[in-house]
Amino acid sequence: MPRTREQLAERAAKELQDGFYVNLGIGIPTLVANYIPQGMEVTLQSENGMLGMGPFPYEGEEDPDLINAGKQTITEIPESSYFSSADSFAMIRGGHINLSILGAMEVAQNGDIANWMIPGKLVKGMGGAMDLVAGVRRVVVVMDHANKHGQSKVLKECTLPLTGAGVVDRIITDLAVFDVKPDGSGLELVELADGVTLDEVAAKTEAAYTVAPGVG
Amino acid sequence: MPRTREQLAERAAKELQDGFYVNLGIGIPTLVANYIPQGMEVTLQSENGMLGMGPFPYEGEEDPDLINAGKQTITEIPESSYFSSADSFAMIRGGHINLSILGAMEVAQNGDIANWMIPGKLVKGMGGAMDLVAGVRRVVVVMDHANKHGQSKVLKECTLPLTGAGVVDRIITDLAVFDVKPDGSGLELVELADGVTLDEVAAKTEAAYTVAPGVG
Amino acid sequence: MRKIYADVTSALEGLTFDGMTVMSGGFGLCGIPENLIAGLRDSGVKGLTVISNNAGVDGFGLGQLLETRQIAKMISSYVGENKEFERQYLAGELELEFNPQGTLAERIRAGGAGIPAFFTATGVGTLVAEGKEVRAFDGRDYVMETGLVADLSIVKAWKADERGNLVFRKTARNFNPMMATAGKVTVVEVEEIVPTGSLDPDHIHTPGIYVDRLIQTVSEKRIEQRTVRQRSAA
Amino acid sequence: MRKIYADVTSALEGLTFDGMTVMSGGFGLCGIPENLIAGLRDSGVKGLTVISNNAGVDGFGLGQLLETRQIAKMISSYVGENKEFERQYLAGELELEFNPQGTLAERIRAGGAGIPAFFTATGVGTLVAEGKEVRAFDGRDYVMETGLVADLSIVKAWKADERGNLVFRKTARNFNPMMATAGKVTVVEVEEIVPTGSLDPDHIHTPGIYVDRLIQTVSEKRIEQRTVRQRSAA
Repeated sequence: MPRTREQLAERAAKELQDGFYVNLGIGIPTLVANYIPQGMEVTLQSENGMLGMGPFPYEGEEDPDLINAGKQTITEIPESSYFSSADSFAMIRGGHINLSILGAMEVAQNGDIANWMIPGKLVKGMGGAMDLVAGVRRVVVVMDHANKHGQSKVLKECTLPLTGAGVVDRIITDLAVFDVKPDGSGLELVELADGVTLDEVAAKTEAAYTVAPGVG
Repeated sequence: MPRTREQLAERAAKELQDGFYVNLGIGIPTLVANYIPQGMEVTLQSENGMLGMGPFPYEGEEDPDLINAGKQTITEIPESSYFSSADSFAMIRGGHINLSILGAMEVAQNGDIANWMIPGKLVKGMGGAMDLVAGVRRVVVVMDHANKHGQSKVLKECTLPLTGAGVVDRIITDLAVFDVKPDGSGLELVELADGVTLDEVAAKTEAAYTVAPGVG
Repeated sequence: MRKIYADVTSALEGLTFDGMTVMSGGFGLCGIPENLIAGLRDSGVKGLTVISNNAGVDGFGLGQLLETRQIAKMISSYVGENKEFERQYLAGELELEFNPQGTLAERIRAGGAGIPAFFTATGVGTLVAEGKEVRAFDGRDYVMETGLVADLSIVKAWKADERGNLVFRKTARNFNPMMATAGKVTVVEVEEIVPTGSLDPDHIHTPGIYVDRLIQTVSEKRIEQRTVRQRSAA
Repeated sequence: MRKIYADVTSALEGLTFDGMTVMSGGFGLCGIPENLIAGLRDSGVKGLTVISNNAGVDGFGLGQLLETRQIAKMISSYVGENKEFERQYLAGELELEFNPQGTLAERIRAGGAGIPAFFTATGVGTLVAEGKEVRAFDGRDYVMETGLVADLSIVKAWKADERGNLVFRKTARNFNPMMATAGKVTVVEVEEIVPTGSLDPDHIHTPGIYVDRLIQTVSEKRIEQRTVRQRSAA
């Protein structure tokens, strides 16, 4: 069966490693913070200028000077530090963040990603997404396999304007997990969601891909 | 009579203005700090990462973590702040320092300055001098008019490798003060030291210059 | 004390002119110079180019300058939270330049640091790189971006001393320190002005050299997305 | 606690190889990682390219690595205080690249910030610009300089917490924060390791993300130019 939002977040949390510094995008990626394994040291970065991001505050303890990149009120933890936006993106652009988990509208088999703009619709802006996909060492996309019209979001080529070209390392969807092969030869299906078949993925995926040994 | 070192520093201090942020070079320029007029707010920058530099410490109060760009022990004052070398030179390069007073081996009539390298001799490096002459809003050179061989240091063209091209605004020597005309047309003699004649300056200056009205 | 002004009006006096470029600090509504923005509105200055990561919300922050049509152009990374913005933009009344957030931050830092241009991998292969020089270094492509400066920067800090040394608080720091360096004139509003010497010199975020005028103000500090968690049952 | 090592030897273990590039913090003898420099000497690593504003003095700081001929090349802005340096350089045994101090600082900052190149007015029209691209922006000439990274950065801070968040003290900060960002691996020596949570998050100079290994050491902190003033007569 396709993964739920919570299951997607839980699966994405398996990308975390002890000692990692991680930036989580808005939406499902934010939920990944709830699935950090006990005892694993994972430090969350918020691109508006914080390393070591804590959970949401208790009611009445909100601080207007303390928000995350989604403008939500958050809290401080013992290892927290604050810095300017320039220093924050120096950290991102300089390749110091181990992992970025973010959502997408489309991902292509060459690692292109589109998640900021639909021509003809109001464009709100790319925020920090272009910096994150270009700068973070490993970029993992978490998204539904298909859009609301049932069309594959895992494509041969993106149709929307790109956020980054050739930057995605792994795609986690509600149906499957694909790796973007580092040699540029395309996607490899490395995992199926519980109860999902190879045929189902094949039917719902526009992109070409190989299947890793032992999958399916 | 030619100005002494102390008189040169005293004359150079007349370049200071209330509210100025100033970087003083090594040697005679350092002495300028002793001639800041009472009540004038002048903040000294040290390019190794300090704004608001205090005087030398009393004996026994030296702090190895607190030095100026000449590696001398110094002290903190109430308005002091510390920052990294990158931030310090961002301040310099970005044109935020009002005035730099520094020494030179040679200055040319087009504002070129040479003060870091004598070919064939051991070169110690330019330190922050190239950044200062390129970045600070107003560059005033304080130096002897002639070198130890009696040759003019105020030249048609520099003979030594440059520290900066067309960057000097004013030259204060033991004999006279010249402005580098902003239109690039050369030097103007704007002041004579007490007891020094136009003829004496003419005899000891290689550069071409005009004489400002009322001088001599 | 020469940097301290009595109020917003005097702090902005003589600094505004139609068609000027203004940098305005803050991320979302966090750390915005809300009193100085209101002061710009009251000044009546028109045709502004505003460099700010976001555009405020309807009726607050830069939303106030949009309502009065004082802004001709925005340079931002994300502007989603503002209906009046949307209306003006879709009607072609407002020019908009999107920069990736990190590129925007770095362009401002570069402007203040005397760096006219730099290369970044952000945006290569996207619309952002169109019309810009792209060059390879060590086998990877980078796009050249230019430094930004402004006629006026308005900045919000937490505390200042009388010489203009600034300290920011938590994530309200964001774009404020770089903008303080990139304005030809920088005006700062703070919650508290303390005597010079009472801030630790090792902990000053913005040295006073970047601060031309300073006012102490009371801030509403509106919260954009109030998000809380439940207390565990006792 | 994973970042904390017992001593210099273990903190450098596995990180050194002949021909590597090392950044070493400090200005003069102020804020140098003196224990880690001695550790590099003891490691016996050879053919180093060392990026450091200065080259220490005879027998102290980087002077120790010069004595043992472990340095093949220096990238510095000023190296005046070292006779052994002078001898090796004049004998052609040591390669030397001079960078203006601000350009050096910015190249390191750029290297750590993912910026492969930037433009600066510093050095235009001088030997420093020879062989480099010079380009005009707004009518002024600028030279293109490239970012610097190192295989290893050794850094001296004042305090660290157990997660590697760093605080520097006074002018001992200098090149250390940028170098911490530009090393593939960064090893830091501090005077005191404090419990995580005891440093004010608003006042951390270098976030722990830049710190791979951490040791607590005792520093001699030698003074290069002891300069004092007279007390007024009582």
